[in-house]
Amino acid sequence: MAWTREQMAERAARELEDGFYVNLGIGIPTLVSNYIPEGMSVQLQSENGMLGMGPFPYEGEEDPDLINAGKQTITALPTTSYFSSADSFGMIRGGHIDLSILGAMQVAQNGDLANWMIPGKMVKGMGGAMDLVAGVKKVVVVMEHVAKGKDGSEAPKLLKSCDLPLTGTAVVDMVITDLGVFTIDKKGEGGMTLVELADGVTEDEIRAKTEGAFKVALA
Amino acid sequence: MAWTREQMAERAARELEDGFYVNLGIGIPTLVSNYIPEGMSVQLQSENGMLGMGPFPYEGEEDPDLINAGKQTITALPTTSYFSSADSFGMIRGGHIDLSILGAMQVAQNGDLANWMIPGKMVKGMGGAMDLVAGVKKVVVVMEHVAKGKDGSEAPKLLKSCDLPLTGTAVVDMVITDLGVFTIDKKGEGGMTLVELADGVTEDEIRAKTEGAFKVALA
Amino acid sequence: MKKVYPDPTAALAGLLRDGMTIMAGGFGLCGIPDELIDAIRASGVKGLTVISNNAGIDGVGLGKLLDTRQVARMISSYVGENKEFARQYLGGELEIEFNPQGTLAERIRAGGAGIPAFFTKTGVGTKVAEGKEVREFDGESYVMERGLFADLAIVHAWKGDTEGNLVYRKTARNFNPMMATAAEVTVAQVEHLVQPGEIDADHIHTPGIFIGRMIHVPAREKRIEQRTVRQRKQPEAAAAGGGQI
Amino acid sequence: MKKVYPDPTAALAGLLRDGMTIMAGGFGLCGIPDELIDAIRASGVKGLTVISNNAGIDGVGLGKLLDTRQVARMISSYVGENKEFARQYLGGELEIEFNPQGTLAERIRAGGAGIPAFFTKTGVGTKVAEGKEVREFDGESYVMERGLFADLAIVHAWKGDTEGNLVYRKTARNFNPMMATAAEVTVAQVEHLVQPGEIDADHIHTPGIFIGRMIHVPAREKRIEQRTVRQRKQPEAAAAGGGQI
Repeated sequence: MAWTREQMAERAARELEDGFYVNLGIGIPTLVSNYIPEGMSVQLQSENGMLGMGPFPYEGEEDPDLINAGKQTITALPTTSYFSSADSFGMIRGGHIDLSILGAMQVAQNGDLANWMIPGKMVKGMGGAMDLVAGVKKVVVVMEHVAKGKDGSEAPKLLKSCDLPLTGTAVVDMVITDLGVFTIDKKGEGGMTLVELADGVTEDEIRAKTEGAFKVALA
Repeated sequence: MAWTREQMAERAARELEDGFYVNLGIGIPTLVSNYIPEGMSVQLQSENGMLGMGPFPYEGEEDPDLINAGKQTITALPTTSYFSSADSFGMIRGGHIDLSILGAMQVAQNGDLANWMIPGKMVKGMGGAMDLVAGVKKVVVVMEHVAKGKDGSEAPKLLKSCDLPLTGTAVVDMVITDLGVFTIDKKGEGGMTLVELADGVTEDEIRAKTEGAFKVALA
Repeated sequence: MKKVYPDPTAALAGLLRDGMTIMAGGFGLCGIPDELIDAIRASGVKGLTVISNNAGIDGVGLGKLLDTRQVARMISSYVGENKEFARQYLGGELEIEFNPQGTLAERIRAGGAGIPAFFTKTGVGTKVAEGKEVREFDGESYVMERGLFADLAIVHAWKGDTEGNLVYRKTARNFNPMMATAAEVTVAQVEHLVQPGEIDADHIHTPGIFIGRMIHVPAREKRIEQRTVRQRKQPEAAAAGGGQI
Repeated sequence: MKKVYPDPTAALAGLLRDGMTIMAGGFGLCGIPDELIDAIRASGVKGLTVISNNAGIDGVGLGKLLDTRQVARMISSYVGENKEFARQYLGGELEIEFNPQGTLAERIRAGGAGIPAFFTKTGVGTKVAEGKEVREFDGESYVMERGLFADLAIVHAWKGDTEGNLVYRKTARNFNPMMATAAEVTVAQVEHLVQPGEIDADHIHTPGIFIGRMIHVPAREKRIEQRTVRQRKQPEAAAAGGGQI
């Protein structure tokens, strides 16, 4: 049995540490905030200019001046601070954010990441993704292990090298998929390592669905 | 009769315009604020992080957290804003200050300025002077026309080229001395022009006390 | 030296010309200078280069200038929510230069602070770095990016005094403070206009020196792009989110 | 995750080592982290490189670390008011690197914001540009300056909450906000320690992310370097002044 979206988020939450400042992308990464352990202090950054992001507002209490980077209405916490976009990305680029958890279209075995454009399709822009992966101390990708086509075909997303335009080169430290967890030695020569299997998933299944080379070091 | 310090400051004040944001150096330039015409809005910037500088405080009302760039206690005005040194020099370097009035040791006919160190003497540092002359829209120097030695000798300060280490190259727009006023075409080839004489001062006297070449275009 | 103008049209009088470059503050529909955008639309000025993180949505914010084809070129980081934008772009009527959001913010900040160029890690090895100088510092590669400076910046603030000192509110701050510094003339619209001295000098986000003209825009309904809420009975759902993918 | 420490010595425990680089906030004696300087002096750590706009005065501020010869090198813009500094400098015991004040501020801001280098007009054609790359952009010459990042930054704030969110007061802000961002660890001393939520989130100058440790230093008398006043009977004398000559 592969992991559900919730299980992937729960697994990603185990990368959190007390006192961490974290930026979460939209989709599964957003769910990670539901699994912050009780008593652990984790402050969420929103790159449009906020640190200390709270939950969605109660209906009727939405504030148009208070949104996250996904443009959703949110709330503040007692710890919240606001700042400009320049200061926000100074924080990101300067390496002050401990962890970024985000989605991806493709990840290469050396840590290259592609998640912003598909040639031939309308390009919406990279938003803050390139800044986040270049600047944040640790980058964790959470994604489906394979891309499913409309015809039921499956294409691997963990590749030898990305064929989509890159968001960043050698930026990913960890990949959590529905099938397992990989670490990537992005600064060194260590390559990609499979370190965990989802419940009931075999190494063979992962091998069949992964193009990129990887070592195995299961705990 | 050469101009007094007060007359030099008064002359410099005629370079002010309504709505100007101005940075004044210490010494004679400081006196310029006494000659801001009634009804003219001029905001003084202090490069340590303040816009809208007020007068000295009344005795007993000094605030150690409120000083100017000369480290003197000052006061705020209703228009005052405070900001960081980075923002302050962003303002200066970005060309947002209209006018800087400052002292000098030497000025060359092309607008070069020297006012921060004398080789062989203890160097105190340039402070914000290099940033101001490089960044402010219009730079006016107010200084004695000649440097008087202890032995009574006189050395010209308006030179063909400065022999002291420079604060900036081609940065001075106007020089007001006790003997007269010069404009400098710092961006072009127009050189230095004598445009005003102090009361009772002759062109010949200025010529005798000036090393730099200048044209004459008295009003 | 009066900075306060009676209405948006008066505040923009003499500042608009075809082919000019305009910076517009805001992130999504949050903190956008919408009244000033309306006046630019009404002026009919065209061939504009617009620097703004997003391009509004159809018929709202900068979307209004797209509807009338007044924009020839955008410099943005993300334009996802605009069908008219997509139509003009795919039809070759509109040029777009995508900048990473942090690079865009820093380029604007640099332009306002007299920095013609700087180096950043962001985008190294990607399309963003193509044709740009890449240089190593202390063993890491960085790409050189240029400062941005516009003919006109339009910004939205929560509160402003007549001297032009501005305070922004919550995440409506975003790109507004840097843009205010990075144009020949900056025009601000403020929800609350007060007298000098009514804003604590330590709370001012944008000093008045950067504001050439301003208008008072008493509160009107602000649009929300993604209304997300939680139910009162449920346990608290968290609300993180990121603009990237 | 507790950021608040009981005293300066505890807050600096484990952070100090010989030969390290320390940034110290303040302009003159205004906004200096004096209690933390005292603790550094008491620690006896030596061979320090200190990045600070000024060097204090004799026996006050950084002057205290000069008296004990703990400083090997200073990066500053102006050191005019310190006799012990002059003595050590002229005697070759102390190295000094002078930076234009704005370049120093920007180098620190760049270091904190992940910018390894930037270009500025300041100092082109002067001693400051010697040995550095000078490049033309749009017909003007600029010199390349590098970002600065320290092992430790010590800053002084007016108010701080236990999350590390800081507010500075008046011109005591100066170099403190940039320095808070530009070191491996930043330790802040705050005059007023409050709980999260007690500072309006729009008024925070330094978000808590930048502050690793903090101490509460209830008000003590602050030194004034140049006490200048006006008499009540006189007409108002103006008080402009500049650090340059």
